[in-house]
Amino acid sequence: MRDDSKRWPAPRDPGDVIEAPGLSVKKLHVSQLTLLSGRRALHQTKLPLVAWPDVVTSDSLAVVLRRDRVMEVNGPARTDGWDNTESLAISDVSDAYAQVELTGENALSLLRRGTELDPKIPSRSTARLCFGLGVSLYRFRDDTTFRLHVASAHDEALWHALSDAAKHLS
Amino acid sequence: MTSHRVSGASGAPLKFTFDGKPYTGMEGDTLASALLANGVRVMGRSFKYHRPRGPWSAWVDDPNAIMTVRKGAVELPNCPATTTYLENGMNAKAVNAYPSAAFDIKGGLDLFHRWLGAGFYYKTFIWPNWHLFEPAIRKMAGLGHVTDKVLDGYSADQIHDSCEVLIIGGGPAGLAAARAAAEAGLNACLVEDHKSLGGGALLEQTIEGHAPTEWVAAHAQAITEAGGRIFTHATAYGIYDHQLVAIIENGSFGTAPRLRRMRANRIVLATGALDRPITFTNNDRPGIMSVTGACTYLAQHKVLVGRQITLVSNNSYADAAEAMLSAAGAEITRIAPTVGPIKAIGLKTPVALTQHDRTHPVDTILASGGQTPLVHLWRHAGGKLTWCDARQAFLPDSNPVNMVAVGAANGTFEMEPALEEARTVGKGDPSERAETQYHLTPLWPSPGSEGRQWIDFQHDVTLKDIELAARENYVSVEHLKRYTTLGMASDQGKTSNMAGLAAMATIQNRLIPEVGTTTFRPPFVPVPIEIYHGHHKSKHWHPVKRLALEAEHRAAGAALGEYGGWLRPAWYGTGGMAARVPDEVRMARASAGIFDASPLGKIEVMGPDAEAFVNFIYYNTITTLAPGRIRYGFMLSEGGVVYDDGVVARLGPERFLISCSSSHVDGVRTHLEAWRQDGNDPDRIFVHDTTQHWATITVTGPIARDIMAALDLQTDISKDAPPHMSFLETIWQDTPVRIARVSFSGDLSFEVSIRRSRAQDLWQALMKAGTPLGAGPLGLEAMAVMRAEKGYIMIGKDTDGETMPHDLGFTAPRDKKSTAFVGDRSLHMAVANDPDRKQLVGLSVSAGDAMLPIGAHVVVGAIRQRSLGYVTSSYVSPTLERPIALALVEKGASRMGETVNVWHLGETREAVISSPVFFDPDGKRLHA
Amino acid sequence: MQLFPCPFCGWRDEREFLFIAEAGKERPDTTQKISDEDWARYLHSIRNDKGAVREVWMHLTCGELFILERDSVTMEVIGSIALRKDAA
Amino acid sequence: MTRYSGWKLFKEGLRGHKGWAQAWRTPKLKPEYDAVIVGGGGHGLATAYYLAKNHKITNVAVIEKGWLGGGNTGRNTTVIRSNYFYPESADLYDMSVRLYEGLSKDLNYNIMFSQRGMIVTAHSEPEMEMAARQVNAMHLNGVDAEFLDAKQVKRAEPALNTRSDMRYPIHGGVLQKRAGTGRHDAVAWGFARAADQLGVDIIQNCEVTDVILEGGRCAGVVTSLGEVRASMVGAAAAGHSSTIAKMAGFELPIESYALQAFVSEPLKPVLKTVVLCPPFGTYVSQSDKGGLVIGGGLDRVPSYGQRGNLPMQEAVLSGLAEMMPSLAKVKLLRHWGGIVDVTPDSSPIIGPSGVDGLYVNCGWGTGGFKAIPVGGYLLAHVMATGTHHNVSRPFDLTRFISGRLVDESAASGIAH
Repeated sequence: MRDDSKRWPAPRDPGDVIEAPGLSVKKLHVSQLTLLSGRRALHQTKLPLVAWPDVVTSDSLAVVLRRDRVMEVNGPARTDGWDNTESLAISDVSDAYAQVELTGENALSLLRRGTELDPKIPSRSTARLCFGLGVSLYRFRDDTTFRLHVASAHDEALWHALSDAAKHLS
Repeated sequence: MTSHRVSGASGAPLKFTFDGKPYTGMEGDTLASALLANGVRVMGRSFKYHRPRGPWSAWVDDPNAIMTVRKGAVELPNCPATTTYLENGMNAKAVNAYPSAAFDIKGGLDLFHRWLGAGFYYKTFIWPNWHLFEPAIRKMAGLGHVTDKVLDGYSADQIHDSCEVLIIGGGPAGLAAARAAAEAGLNACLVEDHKSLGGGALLEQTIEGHAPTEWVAAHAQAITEAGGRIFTHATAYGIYDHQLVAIIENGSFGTAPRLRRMRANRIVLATGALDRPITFTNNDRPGIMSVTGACTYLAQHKVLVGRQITLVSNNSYADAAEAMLSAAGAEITRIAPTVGPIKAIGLKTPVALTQHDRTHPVDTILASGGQTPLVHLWRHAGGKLTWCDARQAFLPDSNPVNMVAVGAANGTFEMEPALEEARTVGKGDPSERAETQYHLTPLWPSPGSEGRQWIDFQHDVTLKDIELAARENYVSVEHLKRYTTLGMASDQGKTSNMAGLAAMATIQNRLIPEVGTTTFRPPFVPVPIEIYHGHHKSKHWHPVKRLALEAEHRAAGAALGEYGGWLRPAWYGTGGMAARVPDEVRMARASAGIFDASPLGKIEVMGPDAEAFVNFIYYNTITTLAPGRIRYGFMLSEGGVVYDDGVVARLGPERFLISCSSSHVDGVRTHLEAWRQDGNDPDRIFVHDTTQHWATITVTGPIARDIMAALDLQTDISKDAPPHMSFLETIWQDTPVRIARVSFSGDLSFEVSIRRSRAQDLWQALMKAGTPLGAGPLGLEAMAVMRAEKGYIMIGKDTDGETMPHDLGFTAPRDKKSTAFVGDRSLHMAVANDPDRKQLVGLSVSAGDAMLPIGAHVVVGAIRQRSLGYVTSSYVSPTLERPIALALVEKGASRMGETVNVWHLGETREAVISSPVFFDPDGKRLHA
Repeated sequence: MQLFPCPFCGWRDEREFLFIAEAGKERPDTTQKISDEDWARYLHSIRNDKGAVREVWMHLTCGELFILERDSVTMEVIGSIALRKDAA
Repeated sequence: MTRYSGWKLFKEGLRGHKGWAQAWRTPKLKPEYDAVIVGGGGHGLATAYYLAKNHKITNVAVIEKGWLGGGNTGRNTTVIRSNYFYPESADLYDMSVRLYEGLSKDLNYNIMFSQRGMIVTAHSEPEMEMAARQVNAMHLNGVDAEFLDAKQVKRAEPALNTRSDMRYPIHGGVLQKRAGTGRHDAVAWGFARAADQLGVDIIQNCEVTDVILEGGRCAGVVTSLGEVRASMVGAAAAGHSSTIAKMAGFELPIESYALQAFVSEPLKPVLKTVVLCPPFGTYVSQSDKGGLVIGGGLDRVPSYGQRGNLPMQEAVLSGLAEMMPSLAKVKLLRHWGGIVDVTPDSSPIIGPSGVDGLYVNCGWGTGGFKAIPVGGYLLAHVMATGTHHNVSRPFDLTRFISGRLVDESAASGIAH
């Protein structure tokens, strides 16, 4: 087996940012992520539901992932497992996803290098592929700021893809 | 040479060389226009006969002037001189010519043309063997030479885009359509392949009462002001399913292009039309050009291609050209090619043209055999064509979904109707094709005529080749193309296809539409492979997953390797793998190893039907698994083959945790999700993949319990608690942790899982507790050796795509499980009962021998040896101090103790078949 | 890049989807006796229609399994149907 | 008949090539034949040729919907090889390579079989272990193979990127020297011409619209030019085999997919061999004309769409740019798609269809071109004799009932 430790550089500093014309990207800290699945899961969360292309303003929200699943972001603490009374499957996944925020007039253009994305085409789910990686993507605060969650182990890969694509912005 | 540049030319001078000679062109020139301005006629040689060639046209349809262009450190082969914009410092060289296009030592090949006709190579080189001839033929073929240099920073940008209307072509029709669309409030985009807009508009004296340049500028401004976007030096080169248009955006020479994947609700095709050549004797000579080409050189580049011009045309379109060229000072003679055969005289430039014994002195011959609408993209999108007798051309017929052609591309050759049509269509209204005033006399190649008449210039396909193909019954248009190579040159038949199929029609006495067209294949123009590469590059190809503990591993001096898509520690410290791995194994067997097992899958299945579901998914019976207990098991495909192995833990009556192989997490999740929704009640089963929330650290070895004890957990981990194959949840430093008593090493093991953000703390605590006791970090390579010592399989390595669970010794569920499970029935197909199935065994050799090579085959038979199976894992066991190996061998289980031959790259050795469990067969150490 | 309609998410890039199988195949009850031929038919037989087809696809990003109706020649998408009967 | 030779070419050159005969006739479809072959691609034409040559059955019609050789025969990437793992596959494909080795002379038509060698690279230690398993299997199957290290790979194909910083650095590979490329159209034309000379009627532009069944037995076919009766019907319709099967009332375990191929602008020789790099899913060779001929995996979407699409293009061509970064600047000239017929084990189906009198040769998936001679040879054998040749027996349709699949991907450890 070959030693690839040099070929893949050590993970970046969490404080790193990407700056390019009309774009700034940074990592965000999330305190709590909880998966809720159930037939009525979308109605059982008390947090505001987020789909595409909603623009959210609160830091606490429920990202719609699928027909029967939301991910509560910065929501209440819940007990893991099957909740028989609520008929909800609950898992704490706070560390399963890294969160990145892109902002600026070129943010959409950057994302469009990784996914066919159109604010005019709504979607009930925020889950999509971006640069070949599974993400949940939504708009935050205004229509040029985007937040996305990516699997922790792919955090570096997404960052690398975003930095590379940002080189094409002018 | 005298300058061919007419007055009124302005632009910065640009220096360049061609075939080693220096020239000066000017800003806005293409290589072809700059050379023509300098009086250079011969710009290339043909593919087969090395005939001298000059540009036929001024844009993408030119098959002749192909060059290798170098600028600075960048060299690109096969650049069409007609579409390569001139830059200062370019060095261009004709391809397929040595030492130069003007004097090519292979020019003499033309003398042997009578033996090198269509398909000659199919009839000869059979004896004694094609291999003797092929190398020489290969050297003769090909055009440019590609360097082995990798271009720095040559990385294509790729972007998705969308619009309501995409107008392809920035000529008069395209501009009018785009303006109409944008002013109607539609999100419109216009794509033009030249650097500047205008196209055919620039060949007009006035448009709608304005000077062409003003008209074009006004339209461009109006489009932009109405919110439309304009892309120049950009070519729509392919239309794909669901209205996706691939657009290449070119930059300066040597820079990587951008791919714009444009999703357009509606596409307006305004790609114009091409002049087609006229087939006459020596019609391939330099200085014979298309009428549109000559006009374009004059209008766009202020280059008058000749002073004494014979204009050969069968159509009214040439009238305007005659006026334009004479106004610029050329002397024009009109010749009707329809009244008698013509012949060009002159080798590297025409000196005369003869017809009916009359000789016309010339320096240039311009030809137009009619207009061919550019319908390539129309065909990409699935549009049909119809033959129009009046225009002698194929025109767009029934529309593909949401696509309309306008202007010359639609056969609307006259300006006013074209603009009207474009505006109507641009707004989104339907339009009928207008009657045409365009007049032409049908003119097609006449077979049987004298001399050599070119149909495909670049590939040297002549009329006689078409006749030969017909004689030999290669008459289908595709056979004709493939047999003669007609239309397969780098211009992809833009000039030659119509003449070729018309010739075939005439020979066979059929109508042109009966012969039909060949398929129009993307890309419309050649595009660099890099445009598809884009961000799929190097580390983006398939990015590795990164561990939470990577920094810890690096600090501990880990060698990192890629395993199942994760970057993981292979071994730790210096000294290399050969030294370190045995040391780590010995350490772990003697005291303990601390191992990062985080990539192991952690998929939770919850809900009222979870138990039945997991029981259905697993080969093994799960209904009998009590909460807090763990079971090892297999997931099978419906074909009965082992897909994954791993453990399943029951966390509660309605909650299971599936720990699948690290490389199979995505696959298992999909597998579970598919079965959940197909055939089960998805409201009663939920699948959460929580793999990446957790980091997992395994402590394995005789002193593992002592290390665990140092963590000060809020639970009893003294002897026998928790027992082997049990699971518990507890708290460590206020953080929930999960402990699984499973072992992949054969030693007492604790798998401890904690949320990713606390993995570092846990790792450090374990290392702190373990180091004084002689424990240390354990890499994946050492773990692989340890599991092999125990005969534990690694899926995909020690199993293959035929392995069923009973081949691995797990027979009980196959025989006894009464409920349905995935793959169950396949375990009783004939193949599953075959007596000669491959089964997992161990292979032993003597202590002093070298280990068996992985991939070696176990064989029987003396003369023709037959494979019984193969070695799948092999190590020198540091624990047993002898080589061990695992193998899949036919009837392996019944061959225990048998000595077999092992074959590797021509050499045979002996080995003894044994149980795959080499170490601690009773499993005492698991409970230590 | 084709666009497929996920019954929940709407139109998405084809790369987000996974072809599972032709629609309409029922898994036999394997607790009962099944002939080799019937099992082989379940495992392997395929209509492979040229033209309109009904297939089961998974939208990988949201996990939804659904029936996609499309034309296997023209690539036209005819429609999609959620597998869940009560899906809105 | 005109026999092709250098001397004949020389003489014809002197007299304007007026003396060449038709390569094949354009006969009228007769109402009855001894045998009818559905599909005028390589396999169908080869079947007719071997029926006539080996079994003296010359009253044969080959019925082709379009132009002969116009399906996958004329759309593939022309690779010929027998680097297979299982003895059943090796016997089949190596028999084909051996037939190819003598084919130009046999057919008196230069099919340009260029045995330039094919390399399958290995990019990790596990892949090297699999490569060793493969080489040993090939040796034991009696097929030539060489086990190469990274340096030897570089020497055999200098254009390959062997730098250690590439995504999947090359560790070594497997070379089959007898593998190579052939001129695809020439194979179809050569078989057509030779079959025609033995009396076979090749009927182009004639579509089979139904299969005639009488008492459960196949008695011929209905075509766009009328009914044709025959006691034996052989279907060699590749991606359209399911359609023929449906006419005869059964289903085949075949799924049709588009397979794309690409050709670049013509270049002076830059590649010596055929190279496949599995982790990139891309393979490439250079045609005698100079174009890079590039192929990759199947589309992700089953279809009958004979055209390309961007996602697969990006996957295959970016693979090439990774394998050989110096070629990223080369321009792509043309891309297209063929419809391939894929079975569950990616091995072909040869033999009786289950309907008496109807035989099938299909399911070659992505690799039918290399098997044209053997596919024709074996289908002719089973049609003429009523029994399998030993080489075709493992590929009988009944293997899907017994489960005895011949799945080459199984041997590489890729579970289904």
